[in-house]
Amino acid sequence: MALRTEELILNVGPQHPSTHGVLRLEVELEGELVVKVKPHIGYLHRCFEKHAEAMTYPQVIPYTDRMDYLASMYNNFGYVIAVEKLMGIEVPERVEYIRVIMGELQRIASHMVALGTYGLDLGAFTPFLYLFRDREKILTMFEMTCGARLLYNYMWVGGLSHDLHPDFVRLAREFIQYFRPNIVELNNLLTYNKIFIERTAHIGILPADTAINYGITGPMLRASGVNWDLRKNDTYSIYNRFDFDIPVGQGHMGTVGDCWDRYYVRVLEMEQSMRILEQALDQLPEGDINSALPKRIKPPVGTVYQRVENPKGELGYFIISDGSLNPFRVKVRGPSFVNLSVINELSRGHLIADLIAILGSIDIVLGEIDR
Amino acid sequence: MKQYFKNTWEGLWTVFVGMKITFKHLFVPSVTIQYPDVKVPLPERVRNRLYVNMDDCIGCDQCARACPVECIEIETVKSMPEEDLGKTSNGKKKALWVTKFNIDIAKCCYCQLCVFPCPTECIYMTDVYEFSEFKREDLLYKFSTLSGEETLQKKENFEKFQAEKEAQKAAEIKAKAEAAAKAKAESESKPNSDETKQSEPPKQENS
Amino acid sequence: MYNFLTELTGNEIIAAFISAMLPVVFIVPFVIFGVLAERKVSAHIQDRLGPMRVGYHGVLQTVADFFKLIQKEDIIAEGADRKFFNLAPYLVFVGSYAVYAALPFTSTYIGSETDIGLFYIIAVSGFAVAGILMGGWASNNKYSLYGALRSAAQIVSYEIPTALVILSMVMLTGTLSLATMSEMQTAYFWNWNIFGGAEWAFTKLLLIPFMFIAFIILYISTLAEVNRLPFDMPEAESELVAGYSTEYSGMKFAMFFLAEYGNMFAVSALVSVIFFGGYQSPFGYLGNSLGLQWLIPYEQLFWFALKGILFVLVQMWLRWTLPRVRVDQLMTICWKYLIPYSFANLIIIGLITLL
Amino acid sequence: MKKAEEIFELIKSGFPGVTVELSADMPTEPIISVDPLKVHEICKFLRDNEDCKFDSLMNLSGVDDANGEKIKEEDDSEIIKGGTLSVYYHLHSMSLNHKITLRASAPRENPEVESVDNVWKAADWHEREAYDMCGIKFLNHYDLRRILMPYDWEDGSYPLRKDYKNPEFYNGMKVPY
Repeated sequence: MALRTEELILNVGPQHPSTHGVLRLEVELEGELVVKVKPHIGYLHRCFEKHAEAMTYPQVIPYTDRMDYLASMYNNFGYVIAVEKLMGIEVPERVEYIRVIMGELQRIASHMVALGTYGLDLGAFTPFLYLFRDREKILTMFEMTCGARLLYNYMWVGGLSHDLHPDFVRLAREFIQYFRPNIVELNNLLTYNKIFIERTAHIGILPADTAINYGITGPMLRASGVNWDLRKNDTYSIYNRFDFDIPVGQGHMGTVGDCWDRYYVRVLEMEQSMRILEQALDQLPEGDINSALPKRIKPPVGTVYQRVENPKGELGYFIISDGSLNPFRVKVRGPSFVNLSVINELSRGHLIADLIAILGSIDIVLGEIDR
Repeated sequence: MKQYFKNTWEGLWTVFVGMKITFKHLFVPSVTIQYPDVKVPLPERVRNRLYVNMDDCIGCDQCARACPVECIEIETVKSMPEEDLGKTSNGKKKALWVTKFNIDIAKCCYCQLCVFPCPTECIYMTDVYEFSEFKREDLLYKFSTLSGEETLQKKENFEKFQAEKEAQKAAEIKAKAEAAAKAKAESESKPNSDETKQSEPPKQENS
Repeated sequence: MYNFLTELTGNEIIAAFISAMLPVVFIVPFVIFGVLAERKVSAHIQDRLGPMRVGYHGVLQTVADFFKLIQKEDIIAEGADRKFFNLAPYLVFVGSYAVYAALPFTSTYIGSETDIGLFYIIAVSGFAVAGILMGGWASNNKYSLYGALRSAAQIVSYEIPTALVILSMVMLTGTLSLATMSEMQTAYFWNWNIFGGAEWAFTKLLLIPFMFIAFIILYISTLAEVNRLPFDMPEAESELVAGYSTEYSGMKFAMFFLAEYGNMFAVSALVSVIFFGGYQSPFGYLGNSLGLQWLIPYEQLFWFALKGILFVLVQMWLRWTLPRVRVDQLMTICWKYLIPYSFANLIIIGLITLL
Repeated sequence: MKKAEEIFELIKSGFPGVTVELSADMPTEPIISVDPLKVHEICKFLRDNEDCKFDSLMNLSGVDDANGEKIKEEDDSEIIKGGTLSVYYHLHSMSLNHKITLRASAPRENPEVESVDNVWKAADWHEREAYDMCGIKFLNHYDLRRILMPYDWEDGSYPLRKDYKNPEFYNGMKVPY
């Protein structure tokens, strides 16, 4: 009689060192091979959308901070331009520039966490702390400007909560000077490390058509070789004024759309963000930041879907207004939420260790998946 | 075969490159600090624990309405006309006794939305960030300067005042009505009175 | 040492006991130092400070941690197999401790002056697998089981390149005794095996590159045998939480820790004995030049500990530099890279020694 | 690049018997209302048609329109009877770079909408979320479970409906805690 065998079901999470929060992956394993991954989410559900219906428009902003808490600035950004579009507000130049500067700094900070924790997932502890050390500088700049390090509530509908700190421009320039060599160091320490390449190249390959069908966006989509960046392709704010490239996965070390590409696209994006930053800092106009602040935020009846290029992908706000002070419905299309849904497709047939590598390369933030 | 040796070489070489970088960092001064002994200087815009300067508060309730998490609770009682509450530092006249101004710091999300609407700039965020407590109740900060008895007294006063006022009003109305009735009676008694003049019916006031 | 003690006390059991206890006197302070060193090294590599509170620059941190671990509740999961669960940490520690019996700390102290020390070490270092497997199985936790199975596969595989390199060294030196091997590399550092051994011949120059290759192979495979990153598959914390020690707490967890650090030093000492002269000083002894013969063993102990600790520090340095390999790559490195290289090296060294 | 009007005409000519409506009076984006039981076909058409090529679903949101009759209960809470629940589809074409918003409204008492998860895989989780939050049932969805709320959340209790009431107890715990 043949020995009866069956798949081993392993619960990775909700408490697990590398699920980046409280995510539970129900993994069916055949030895160490992954047969099926079934993600269970919702452990961090904080009823953002229900809350938003009971809040006035400005009161929603602090809640948006708490979704993708590693990219709060960009969450604010998306929300305020959605409401501005609904109300038809034109914001002053200076505000637009400051928003872009903050957004790009936030993108660098978010990518730092993504890259650092990715190294951590693969066992390299040191790059993680180097990146956190540098991220601290960005957070200090944010703190100087708006007083908070993580949850900013900085961008308001029609303006900003504070003008830039007088030292900000100098510090931002210094940061760019300081951080460029550190990217090289990171590349030498981690990106081009043979073990790291072996762990990530040819792993979790995401073909472009699958990526589009799954609605994957952001660095993950670009790593699959699709030249798609909302900052260029569906431009918002003043991104059309800047000269920057969209890094696309080339498959340098393996196949296009593997984990290494997803990692490396983020490294290159930090460089591009610094280019935007430099231009924005050079062109930064003077002016009053509060001139377009509306007295009362009461948008007309209507719907709006505004999407922005969050560090993790397309962050969309679908707002229905019924003409009152509170939004009738706010639906958030979180990039991590959509990106995570592809994990079963990516990790089937790989090893357990690859599952961790793939999960890390998606760069999820559970605060935004569960909202 | 060539790939094989290349792999071996790359494997060793990139390890050495990495080791060189980490070795250099052994001698870089550390960026962390000894926190409770050494503290990072905070920028002036820093957003930490809320503070309310009650001398300036006029009890307008705007901060409580702006708060997205409803952590501010304000109760006010109108002052007596003879009481002078003084003025705020920017010249606004105070007209309300703030009998209750509680901020539940445990709920506070440090968004600073309450700070901007304040007309007298009396609520603001300080740079105090070490205020952990063992009990959640201890994080309920009571800013009102009035004691419980005083509050009661003020309320009583106001109620009394209100009642008096109302009584006065009622009396006035009554007097008016009586006067009107009298006038009517008088007018009726006079044969050549103005026909267009109409007397109001006495109002029923329930207080 | 054992003979000396037998004469001193006149009782074989007491002599054996004292003789066996001596490494503990070394291991426990070493582990206390090692854990602190790991934390300090990692901290400074990462631009941090590391433990700073207990004692000057946190030197007593591990002692404090030790007391904390003693006080901790000993949790045994309900589904665990209690007997084996309790036994496993001690077995693992026994495996790492037994290695010390054959290590020549000085020319006068060696736990057991056996002639087949190398052979014994290879045999005994596999002993830890039993403990790890037992702990992983008895924990009744899927993560622990995975860790244990990985560990078994890993340690057994990496025995082979280790054995092959040792074989080539045995061929060169003609002895299996570690004491003899250390004795052969006496006087100055150019007599060490890594520089081709003590014999002056043109083969010595030829041997040097192959000795380096042998050294690297041995170092990598010992790294894998003690489950250090980049080969820490059994406890890969980002995949398997803590591997086979997931369910352990308190003192039993400390036993695993003790065994790990004990093992780290043991393999480092082995490497230093085989290639770097063991307890031999690189440039003569102070005792000789001063005419103080009693000083020499202490100097030897110093050099032995220094070399061992140096290699332990390199292990730590590697750990905080590299990412972790995957479990199949671990096997690839062993079977497709290390074993062929060590075979080729074995043949070449054999040919050179024939010359 | 096609405008919403043109796409509307395309759908209208492609599906003669199906009710489609265009409401272009919204300030920011025109919305095409479609029959909830024909959504799958229309979406497939929109994806595969050469002139549309809507290859990606940006967003799918379930909305409680709250346009029914509001009935006051004794405890001052409201219950909504009648009216519709809607699903909004935001489609986008990567190759042609145009966007369109579809709306499928289903009656509140029996909100059934066809699933589009085999047209765009992205719809899978969004539909589960719309089911979880608004209680819209997606026909032919292969795995319609709750996604954000716990699996043992009370049946028929959908948090994003406007007349949602917190349960008093959840698994023996008092709500709100």
